[in-house]
Amino acid sequence: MDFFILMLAIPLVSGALLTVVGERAWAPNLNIIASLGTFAAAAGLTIEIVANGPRFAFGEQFFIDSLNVFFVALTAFVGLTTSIFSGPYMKNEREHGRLTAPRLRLYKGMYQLFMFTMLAALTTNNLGILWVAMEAATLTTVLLVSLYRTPASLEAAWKYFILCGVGIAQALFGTILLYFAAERVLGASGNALLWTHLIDVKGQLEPTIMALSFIFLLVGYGTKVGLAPLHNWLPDAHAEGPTPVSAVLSGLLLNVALYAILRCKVLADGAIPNAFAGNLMIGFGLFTLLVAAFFLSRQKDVKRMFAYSSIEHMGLITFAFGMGGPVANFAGLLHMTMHSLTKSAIFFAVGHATQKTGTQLMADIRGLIRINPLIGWGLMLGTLAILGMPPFGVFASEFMILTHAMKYHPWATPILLLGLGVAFAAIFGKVQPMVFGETEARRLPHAPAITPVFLHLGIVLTLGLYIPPYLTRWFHEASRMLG
Amino acid sequence: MISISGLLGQAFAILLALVLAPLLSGWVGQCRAWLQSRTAPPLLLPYYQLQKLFHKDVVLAHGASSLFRAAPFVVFGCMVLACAIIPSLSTDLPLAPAADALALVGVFGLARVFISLAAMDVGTSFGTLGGRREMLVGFLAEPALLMVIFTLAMTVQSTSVATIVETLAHRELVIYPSLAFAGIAFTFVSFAENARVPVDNPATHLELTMIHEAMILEYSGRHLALIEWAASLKLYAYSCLGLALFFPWGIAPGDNFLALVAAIPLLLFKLAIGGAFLAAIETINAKMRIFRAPEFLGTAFMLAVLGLLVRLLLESRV
Amino acid sequence: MNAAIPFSAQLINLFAAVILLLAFAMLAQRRVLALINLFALQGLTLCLATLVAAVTTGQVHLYYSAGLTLALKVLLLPWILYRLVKRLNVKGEVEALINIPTTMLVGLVLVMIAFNVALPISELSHTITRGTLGIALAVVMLAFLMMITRQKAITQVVGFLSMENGLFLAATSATYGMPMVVELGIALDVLVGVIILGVFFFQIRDQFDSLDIRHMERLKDN
Amino acid sequence: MTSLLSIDILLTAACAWGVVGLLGLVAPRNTHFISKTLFPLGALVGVLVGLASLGSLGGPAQTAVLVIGLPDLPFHLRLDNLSALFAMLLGFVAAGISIYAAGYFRKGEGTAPGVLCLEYHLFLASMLVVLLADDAYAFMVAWETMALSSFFLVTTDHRHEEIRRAGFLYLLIAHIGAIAILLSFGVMTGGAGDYSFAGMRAQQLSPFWSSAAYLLALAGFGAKAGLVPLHVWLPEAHPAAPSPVSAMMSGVMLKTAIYGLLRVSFDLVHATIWWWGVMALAIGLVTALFGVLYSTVQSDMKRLLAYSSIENIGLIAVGIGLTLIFHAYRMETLAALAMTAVLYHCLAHSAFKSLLFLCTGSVLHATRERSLGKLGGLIHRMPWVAWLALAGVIASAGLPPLSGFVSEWLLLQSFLFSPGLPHPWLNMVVPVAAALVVLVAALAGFAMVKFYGIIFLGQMREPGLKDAHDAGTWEKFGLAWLALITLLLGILPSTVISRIDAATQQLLGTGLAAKLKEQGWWMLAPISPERASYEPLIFLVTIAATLLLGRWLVRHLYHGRVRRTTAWDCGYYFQGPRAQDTAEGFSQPIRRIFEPMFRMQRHFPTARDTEPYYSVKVEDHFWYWLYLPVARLAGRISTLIVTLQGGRIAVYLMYSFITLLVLLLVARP
Repeated sequence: MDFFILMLAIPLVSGALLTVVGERAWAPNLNIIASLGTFAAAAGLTIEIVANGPRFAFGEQFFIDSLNVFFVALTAFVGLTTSIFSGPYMKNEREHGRLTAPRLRLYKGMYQLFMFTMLAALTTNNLGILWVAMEAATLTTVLLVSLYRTPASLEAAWKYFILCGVGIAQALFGTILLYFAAERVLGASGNALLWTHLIDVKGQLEPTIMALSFIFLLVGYGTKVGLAPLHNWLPDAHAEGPTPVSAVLSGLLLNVALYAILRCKVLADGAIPNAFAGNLMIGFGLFTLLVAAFFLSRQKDVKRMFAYSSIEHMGLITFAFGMGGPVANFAGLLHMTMHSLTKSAIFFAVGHATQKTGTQLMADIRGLIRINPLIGWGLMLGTLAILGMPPFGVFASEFMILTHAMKYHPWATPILLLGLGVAFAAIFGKVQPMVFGETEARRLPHAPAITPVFLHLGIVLTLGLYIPPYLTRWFHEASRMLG
Repeated sequence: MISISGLLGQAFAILLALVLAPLLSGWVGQCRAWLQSRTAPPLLLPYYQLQKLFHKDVVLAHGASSLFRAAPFVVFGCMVLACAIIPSLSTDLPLAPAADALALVGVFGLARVFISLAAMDVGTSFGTLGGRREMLVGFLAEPALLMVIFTLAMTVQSTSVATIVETLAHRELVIYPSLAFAGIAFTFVSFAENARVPVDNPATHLELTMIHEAMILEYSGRHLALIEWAASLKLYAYSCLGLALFFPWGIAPGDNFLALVAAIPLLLFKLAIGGAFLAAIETINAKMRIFRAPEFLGTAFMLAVLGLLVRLLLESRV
Repeated sequence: MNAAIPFSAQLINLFAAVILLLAFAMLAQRRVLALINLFALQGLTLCLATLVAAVTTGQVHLYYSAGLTLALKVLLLPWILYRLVKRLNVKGEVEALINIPTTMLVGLVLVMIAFNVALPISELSHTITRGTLGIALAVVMLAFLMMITRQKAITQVVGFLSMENGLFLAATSATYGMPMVVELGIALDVLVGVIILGVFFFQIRDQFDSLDIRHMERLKDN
Repeated sequence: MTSLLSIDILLTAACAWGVVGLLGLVAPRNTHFISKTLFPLGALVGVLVGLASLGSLGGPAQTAVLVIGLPDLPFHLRLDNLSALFAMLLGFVAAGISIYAAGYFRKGEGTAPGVLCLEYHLFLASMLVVLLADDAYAFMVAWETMALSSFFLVTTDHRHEEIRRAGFLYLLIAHIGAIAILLSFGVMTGGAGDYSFAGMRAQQLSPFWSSAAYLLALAGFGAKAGLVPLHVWLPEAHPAAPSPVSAMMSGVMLKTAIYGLLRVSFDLVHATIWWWGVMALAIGLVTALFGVLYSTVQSDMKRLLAYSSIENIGLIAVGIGLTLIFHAYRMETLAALAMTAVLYHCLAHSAFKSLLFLCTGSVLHATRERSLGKLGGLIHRMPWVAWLALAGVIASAGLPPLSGFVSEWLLLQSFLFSPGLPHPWLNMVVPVAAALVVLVAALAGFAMVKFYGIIFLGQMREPGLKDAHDAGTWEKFGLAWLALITLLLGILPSTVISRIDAATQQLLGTGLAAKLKEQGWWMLAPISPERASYEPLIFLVTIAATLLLGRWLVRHLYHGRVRRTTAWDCGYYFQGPRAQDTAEGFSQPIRRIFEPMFRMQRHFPTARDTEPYYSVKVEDHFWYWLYLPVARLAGRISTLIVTLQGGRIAVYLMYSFITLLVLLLVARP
């Protein structure tokens, strides 16, 4: 069977299934098995692509090349670990009475559907379908964010829906304009939104239209990435949704949205002179980084704080891709990987921590290392990793971004470093007392799943010290595609 | 390299120091008494005292540790070494390379640290008070002393005391204004370092003014004897250093036996003058408050720096 | 616009102008039900415009597109919204954050901006409907403005949907519609979105006793 | 062949440390296994590192490229003489500290022993890699790993709020420093994008960019070393850490910062500009003076030592500044003299400061007390620790014949021969700087007398001190090892300098070894015996001979009778421990004389107080002048920025809208 079809079919089918049976005792296992299947299919697909090069599926509607297969693998992997994590987490939530059986059904079903939409968004060749999938991802996650049905979670979900809906609408306008530009070259056939066709004619696309289109696309998808000042939905949604959802929002959804921008940027770069798209992204990236960094120090809620940290990193990545060129793109891709893995690991640890202490307020969380050393260390190491401490991999990519910036945009370096420094002070100053110190312990009915945390951190650590050659080749190929 | 005569000269210099040091103290005491119209104690009083103290039992406080008992010997050893490397009669001293002027300051520092520690050892109020005041004087005096040495060392391009003295003693007569500044500064420092009025008064037992005496209150018997002897050695060493640096005439250049013999009376003469001068200064000055001491030594430091600058300004091409 | 414009294009331009007018009307409208009616009317106009374009160009999928618009934006969505308003018992006037005249003035400025932005692009278009791109952009912006100024959750949704209308108009006017698969996907998303929103309204009312979004200002950092 | 092996040995040693650390995780609660097997093993590796580096000193540089690292920038390693010198320091000092730690770490002190063992050995390994790193990435990875592992070590006892705060401050400043270092590397690549050190050496930067690189390096490494004004973490972190860790940080980690500064200023950047030296000199002087003054007024024994470390780092910076000045004017012999002083002081300070910190560890274990005001008289209960500490104290006070004096002597010698600089201003200022250096040295003596006198001498200030016990065997061994190093460094300067001269030669092209070979091994006369010489061995022998002869003579001629009674103290009746000086009282003259240097809060008792007391609190000016304003500024900006997230969805939409409009109106390709 085709790995690709399998990869899309498993989450779709299991999502539908879990919507019906999601409250059963074995449902978490089904969720994990489905995610495992998706991951296996994604892995198979990855091997296939690495071995045989890019391929199409469903006619030309889907296209998998080394750029998106990398995101696919990452998405499937984090999806798998998150499902592992969410098993005991959700059981504990249910024991605490925060969730009912229908909600669990909704959660598991939507979780798989969300995976489906993301995988579809990543693999589609059609920029229109990309838009559709992104919107669908928003819809599924809106339901996930509002899972607790508390006033706060409803407010967050509402803001998320409206802001991202509006944002996405702008992206649609951008897509229409793109189609408009492409149609003049490719004719009114259905091919005019196919990326593989567009990339061949990108030099002939009308720059004026493309510039306008890219602005709309950037603002639109940028809302979803969390670029300041379009980021306002992000901290709310992260803080108020269940932690597994925060993990996938931060770890995956932001990536997918950024991926959408990247695809468009390649076209825009081909059409518009003077690195117009890149400069816009550099500007957004730096602004986002700075704004998020200063937000960090005022946070009281732990998930909210890490949400801002995600914004900060998205800013950094956007900046990296804005610079362009093989090295910066490589660094950007690496940073996306590292950020996904690390941030989701952090959210896993935070999830268990908040369950143990029964609060998300950082001032009330103390001495995690004494409650459960593994959670404590997981959070501490994860935090240090996300702050760019070597030998974790985040440092590797930050090092590359910084050094590249020093070479080509020296003026930006102090801003970057200011942002990173402020973020360091803010986050570390708050996490340290949470992890260390005295506390009274509380036992949870279901033992937490620690494996995903350390699995992620282990990968991040390894990649910080050693990036295997095949991974390097793969990254290089992907960054070449980004130009 | 090291000649027999050199070794003999070295041994003689040490012996001379050991013998002359109490005498110098006695002489200063006598001069002071004369100047203050008192009946003078005998010139040999310090020797009698040493003899008496050595005979006496050591009375140790209960809290005294082994460091307390070791300190007098260490201090005495330091002072002997200091006397050994300061040219008093001759500059041909085999021990001289062991310590140059900087190390000489280090020797005094080592002695000071040990005696201060010993002062703190028994744990009395006066002991710690003395120890801290001694260190206070020390850290103020040391930079000034070093600046004096710097001034001279720059003139001669050497920090070896023997070389400095040799060069200064055997040059044609050139007036170095810097030396005047350095000389005054050195005098100031010497007063402070040797527990003399106006910084300290070795004859007082008044609690508010004691420095040196406060430190050695708990000592008795042979320990006290060694410390007193070491103190007089220190005075001797400073006197010889001052004389050698600022009035170096007559110090024998090498293994010239005749010159060496001739140097002895000259040294005695210079020491006598120096002692009288010291007593005179002590008489016409009043003991200062302890917190005036920084000003006093600060002045010394400023003078030394001025000397240095004057040297740089006026004499750099000499 | 010179006299060489064919009749069909004039017709489409007319419809586009009506859509813009309706957008302004929505911006000025205080009552919820009237707002929904205006929205349905806007959808109808859009449908007619698409139909004219379909007839003129003979492109089949524009017929489907028109049908889809009719079904979704003229019938289904207004009906759902209407039901929601009844069920949720949304009463009274819609309060705006900024008063209506000011909003209108801002709207005017936006239209100018939109026209100016769209101008260089319109000139590149070879479709008969190219002039309407500026109008489409203006409609999108006016809808945006409406979402900003209105305080009821339901009016924000209407604004959102009106924005979709603008987008649709843009797609039609600039390119004679997107590929069919994309349009279907968009339609599905919008439908699902509105259904989810409908569910949301009930939950919001349960939790906040109101659909006023001013109650939803608790998540903040300052 | 042996020289070829050294870098491999060191690399293996780094791995071995890592493995030893990981073994700690096998049985994280098995204190006996960890302390009695793993730490001695680590010490053994340390000796190995020391010997291998010693062996490779003077040999040709060895390089290695590892498979790990970034795709385009694998880890480059290089063992040259400078690295070897510092690796030797690391190895030998670490050996002593590890042996001591084998007896020190016990159950129930915060972090599990196994984790502690991992952190400790990672710390060692990362320091070694810092010294070997030959490209910016490897350096930064090792550098930050070092910071991290030491941070965790500092916060071993993380249950205390102030320890956590100390750790945070430490890591924050370390991180800011690391950022500056990274920037410095970036500048040094000169836009060529080659981040290996070889690539940086190949760059010919303009004076402006050279200066930028140097200043950034000075800031970055200065933050780690504790140069003013980036020193504030040091007096917080050192007392917070367990004593072996304080010893390691103060003794070795600060030196890695010096290593980095030397590496950048003399190896990677080619140009040398005279004002670099003046800058280092000035900062060093301020640091030294600041450190020593604050050291004298502390009443916590580990804080006192921490400030003393600041002072020593300041002196080292003074030496570096002097070297730079001489180097800039091509006065290579003098530069070599100053450089030797720098390197020697690094070695000396490592040994004696670790020794002192370990002694405080033993005191802490025996008494559970860090405050000087509650100690005293421990020489009676802990004679081993007390006498070994005396070696450290004398060395730290810069007194002959121990190690501290040698480096100070060398430093002063290089000051002394500074006239002849072709710059009149420098000619005037440099000797005055020398006077300040002397003042610092003398004040260090004051601080050390206070430290030693109050802890070990006098009467016990608390009754509980009677139960204090001496250090255990492992601890004694570790202390003795470091004391031995201190002694050897003190009495064999010529031998040591002829070994470490290879590093000087590498950095400056000239050294002192040739001159020293002309004289005997016992004599230190870097320029010529006529100009300056120092023979510590003879010095020591003379004093010892006088001492023993005097003692023998006194006993022989008179008697050795001793009687014990109560102290005399001018006949005062009350002689309890409260009559002694307190730690605050001892430093009162300093506070008074240097009053403007301190920020003091004093409380004086009045006649009407029912419970009269006196208290004095000395705070750091820099905290109020620099750190708090920066924190306040960041706070203000945050306050401004968080208004973006005001909670109103309409406003959020407006942001989005305005962004769009602005882009539409402004952005043009």
